[in-house]
Amino acid sequence: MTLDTVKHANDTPDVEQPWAELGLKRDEYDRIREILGRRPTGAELAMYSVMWSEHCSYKSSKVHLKQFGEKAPESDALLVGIGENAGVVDVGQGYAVTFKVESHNHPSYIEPYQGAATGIGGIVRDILAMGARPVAVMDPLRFGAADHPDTRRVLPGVVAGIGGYGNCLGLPNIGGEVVFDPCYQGNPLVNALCVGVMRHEDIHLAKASGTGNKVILYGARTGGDGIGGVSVLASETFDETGPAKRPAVQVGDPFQEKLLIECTLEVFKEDLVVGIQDLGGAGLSCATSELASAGSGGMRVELDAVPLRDSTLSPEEILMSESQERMCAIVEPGKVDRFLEICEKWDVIATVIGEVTDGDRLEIYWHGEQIVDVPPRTVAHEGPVYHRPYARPEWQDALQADDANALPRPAGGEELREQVLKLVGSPNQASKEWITAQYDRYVLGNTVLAQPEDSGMIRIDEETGLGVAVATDGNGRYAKLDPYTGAQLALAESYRNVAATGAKPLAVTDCLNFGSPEDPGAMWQFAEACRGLADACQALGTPVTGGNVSLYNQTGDTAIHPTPVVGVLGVIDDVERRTPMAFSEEGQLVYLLGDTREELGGSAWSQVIHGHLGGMPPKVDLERERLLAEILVSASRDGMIDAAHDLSDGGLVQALVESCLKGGRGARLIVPDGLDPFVFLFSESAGRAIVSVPRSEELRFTDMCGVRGLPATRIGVVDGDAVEVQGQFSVSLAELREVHEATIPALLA
Amino acid sequence: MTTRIGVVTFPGSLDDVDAQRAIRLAGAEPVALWHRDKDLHQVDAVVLPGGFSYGDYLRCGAIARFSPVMDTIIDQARAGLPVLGICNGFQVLCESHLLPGALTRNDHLHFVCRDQRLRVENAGTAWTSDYAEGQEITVPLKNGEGGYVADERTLDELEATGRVVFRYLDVNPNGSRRDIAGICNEAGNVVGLMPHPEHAVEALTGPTTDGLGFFTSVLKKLVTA
Amino acid sequence: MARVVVDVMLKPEILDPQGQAVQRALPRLGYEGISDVRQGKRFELEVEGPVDDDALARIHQLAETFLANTVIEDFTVSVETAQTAQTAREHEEVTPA
Amino acid sequence: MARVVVDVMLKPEILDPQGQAVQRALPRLGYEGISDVRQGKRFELEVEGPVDDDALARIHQLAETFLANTVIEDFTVSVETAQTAQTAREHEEVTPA
Ligand SMILES: Nc1ncnc2c1ncn2[C@@H]1O[C@H](COP(=O)(O)OP(=O)(O)O)[C@@H](O)[C@H]1O
Ligand SMILES: [Mg+2]
Repeated sequence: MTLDTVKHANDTPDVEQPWAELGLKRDEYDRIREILGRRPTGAELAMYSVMWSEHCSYKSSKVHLKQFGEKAPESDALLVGIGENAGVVDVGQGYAVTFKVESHNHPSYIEPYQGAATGIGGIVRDILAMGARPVAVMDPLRFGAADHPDTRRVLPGVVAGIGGYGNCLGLPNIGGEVVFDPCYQGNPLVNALCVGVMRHEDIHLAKASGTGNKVILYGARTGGDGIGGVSVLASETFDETGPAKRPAVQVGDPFQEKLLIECTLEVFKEDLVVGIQDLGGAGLSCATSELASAGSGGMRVELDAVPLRDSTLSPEEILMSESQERMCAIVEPGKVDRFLEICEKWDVIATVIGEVTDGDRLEIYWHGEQIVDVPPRTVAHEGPVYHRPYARPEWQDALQADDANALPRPAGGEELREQVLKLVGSPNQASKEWITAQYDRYVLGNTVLAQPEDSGMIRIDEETGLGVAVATDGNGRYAKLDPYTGAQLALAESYRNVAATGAKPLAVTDCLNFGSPEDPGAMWQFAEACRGLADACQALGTPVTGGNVSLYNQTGDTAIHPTPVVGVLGVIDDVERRTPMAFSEEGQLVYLLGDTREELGGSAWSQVIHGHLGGMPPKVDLERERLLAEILVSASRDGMIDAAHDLSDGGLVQALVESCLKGGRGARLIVPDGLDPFVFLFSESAGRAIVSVPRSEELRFTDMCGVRGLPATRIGVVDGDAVEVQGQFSVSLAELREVHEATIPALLA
Repeated sequence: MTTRIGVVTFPGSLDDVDAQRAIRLAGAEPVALWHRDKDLHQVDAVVLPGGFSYGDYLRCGAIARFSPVMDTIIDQARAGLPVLGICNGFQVLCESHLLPGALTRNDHLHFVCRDQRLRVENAGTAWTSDYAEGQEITVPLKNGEGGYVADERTLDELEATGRVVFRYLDVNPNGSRRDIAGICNEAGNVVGLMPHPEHAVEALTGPTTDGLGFFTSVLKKLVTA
Repeated sequence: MARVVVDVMLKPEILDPQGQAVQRALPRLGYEGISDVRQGKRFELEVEGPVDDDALARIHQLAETFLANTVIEDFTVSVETAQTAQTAREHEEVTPA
Repeated sequence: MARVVVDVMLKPEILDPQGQAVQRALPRLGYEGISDVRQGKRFELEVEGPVDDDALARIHQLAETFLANTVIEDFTVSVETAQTAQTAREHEEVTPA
């Protein structure tokens, strides 16, 4: 086979090219020809096709994501915003924190262990590339029905993969989610979040500047992994026969990544890099074009210098390979030797593969012959933009009219008790200990809070106690009922979770998991969710710093519930003042903060008891969320509360049971005047939390709530070894613990 | 002069920073030792920390055992240098034959991270003198290959000579024979265990501060020596 | 009673970090001349009854659906006869310990 | 270039949780008549130069000191000749997929 050089492409303008097989549309191919003024070479076509895929170019989502920037609230905290590998937030004392959530959904369905493992690996490199030391990971997960046989295949593999990779990197897992719903059958969601910490001056960006600077590829050798994986895996839906092109699965090597981390941090410390980029989806195509596009000059790469694991790879394949555990750095010539020395110290292979030029082209050579000559911006940043049609689905009205508040309710205490046990033992509400026990939460010695707390909390300065808290949330059922509100509820819950532990919410990352953008209904869900999230971020003053979009999550015509997963990062001046969730002091008073309305649409109760999804999700009141957060943070700082737990799915009773079980203490509750016991226990009104208040602090606490206008209702006392709702029922902690903890092991162990 | 305790970093070591912190909190000076360096830099004791040295590929601890620093540590441990192997460090000690037996895949086949109650069975070693015999402590445990195995004769001998230093209470988290969580060599200067005392040295980040005693024990021994 | 052995190896194009780690350690241990190491799994199944074509077909299917993950692994099934076991043991014996 | 295979299995008296897990799963998958399963490791070493007695002796030593932990594991060393590779492959072929 002759090498398809630029010269050859010039000479043979009429050669048929497989643009359609590579996922390009006719007009996209035409545009490439127009940009280049000739047909692309095979290597160029490979690069464009992968970089212009949905996954890399965000061509369907871009027009909606724009709002996150346009509506971004003024925030002094934002040091680096959307567009870089991850956003960076100022958390004070000279520290900056970077965090981001990404999806690895489709790969995890095909090969659960490796798919999930490389999901962790990828997000960790993103964080590393910003100049930060990764300090924690989280894993929001969604699976099909808990008792479906395929869940038995997918879930254990995913969990083992996340643990296998994260544990081996030495990153504590501090939280996540596990949600079961038949809508995720065949489309599990495996999202992964990483948090990193650095000093302000250590922030690094992905850009290649300085003519003559060297391009160094370091880390693993390049093999045939996931060639075309990005475009195929992320942008094409599966049908009965499986994926159209089954690409080689990427296999992770966490040990290699651990070395890469330590090596990279040492290189940063000695100030040896001008720009840096991780290799993720689209591999070298992405790294070289993005670095060159963001920089001032051009770039010249000798592709045959790339160390290979498989010597038969063609140049196109090398450009597309998604071999894991690789990074690309721009280094001044005088610093190259020291850079290579540090790599050698860590047993990391490093190779100079090119240099920054004073031109404005990305040029790639193969054994001396030019195979790529493109304007890098057209590859990396000026891909196609679609204004896909969208429309509110016809079924939306009927769904919302199917009111959950009208479902039959338990009659009397005995039935309430039964339903409480059923709820607490249902797969979605049950303890996830069987899963989270497979994750190391202690490594690095700075984990202040981890699952099952409302948010994970990491100490970042041992002297001052400065720390950060992160929570992730998303409720696909709410979003299905109303995607605008659902996205806001995801943010509100995550925000509330951070505040419940005593941290002040600062910034947002999000992973938007949706169906096919080519379906106007799914596109409408996406558009609404973006609008909802952007509006809510503006109202709460928490900018979106970055995130990820995963589309085409559907099997045939059936899409998953629209599932925006929102991560919120908060800061706490002194982690000693954190608020845990456990009720551990006998005699403390239990207060319910916020208003309880009759809101059962999309609730856990409606799902568990009636298998129902319909009506409207709970109302969102962002001003109330903000007030609640302020109170929770003040109360924590001033020592007025000993425990706090936010209310979300499962309502008050779920939160109460969790706090009691964690602390090993019971509670006696009184249903507040004017509230129906059922609504009191099961409603999922937003903007609420329960707290336990030492008697000595009661007055100070209720005064503060009164003055600020936050409803605070005394609902009971921490006491005994049962949960008792006066006049209704009582259930022992032992019985609650049994049903709460037995469910998941029974399904999976 | 402050006591200097070395902490070895192999490629893939993870809890080295934690071990250093624990040493500092106990009042000694942590000294970082590098796997390629044979020189122990005059440390008075050595900790082999937890983690996944060499990715735990082949067998946990098997590749680390052949590093240059281990050549020196093996010699000096035989000559009486106090050495503590935690988790992966314990695995390295077994692979080095400084301690008998081996650590195998957990019987339930999962990695497990939990707060583990232990009984201190031998308070006479270099690393346990600050505990009382029979004392119960709680420290984190986290491993995928922590099942302690040895042949019956070795197990009997360990029991008979008081070399079972820690035993699991409540649950046996990994299928270890006779609930063994940690053992020592005949001289009592080399101790290995699967649980992680270095993660239980601060109330803020650990389940307890029960782990600090390991480091104060060796400190006392070295100061009075 | 017969023994059937299923050997499962990562496909050649798939990264084998374990094999690589072993290979990288060899020079340090003083072993030269080994150009590649791959690490896989070996399953020894004790089969009751005759190992006929039917039994082998079933084990083949077992390997394909359960013992190996054919997305990333290849496997072979072989019957360990007294003969082959003997050969293996002989290798043991001819090589000085 | 020749391939030398080192098979490493846990000693019979050592508990093999992986093998047991496989065995326990078999009835659920509809496999009867397999009375025991053991899981071990298989190393494929590509050896440069001739695999003579000397080379085998060295690999034997490598297996003993490094590839296997003889406290808990047994091993066998065998040379994969074209012949044995062929046999394995044939088994592949005779069994319907
Ligand atoms: N996959 C997971 N990985 C880590 N932690 C998890 C995972 N799933 C759930 N958790 C943790 O379990 C706890 C309860 O989860 P969830 O009920 O979703 O919390 P909330 O409703 O407060 O958001 C949280 O601390 C959460 O971080
Ligand atoms: Mg919560």
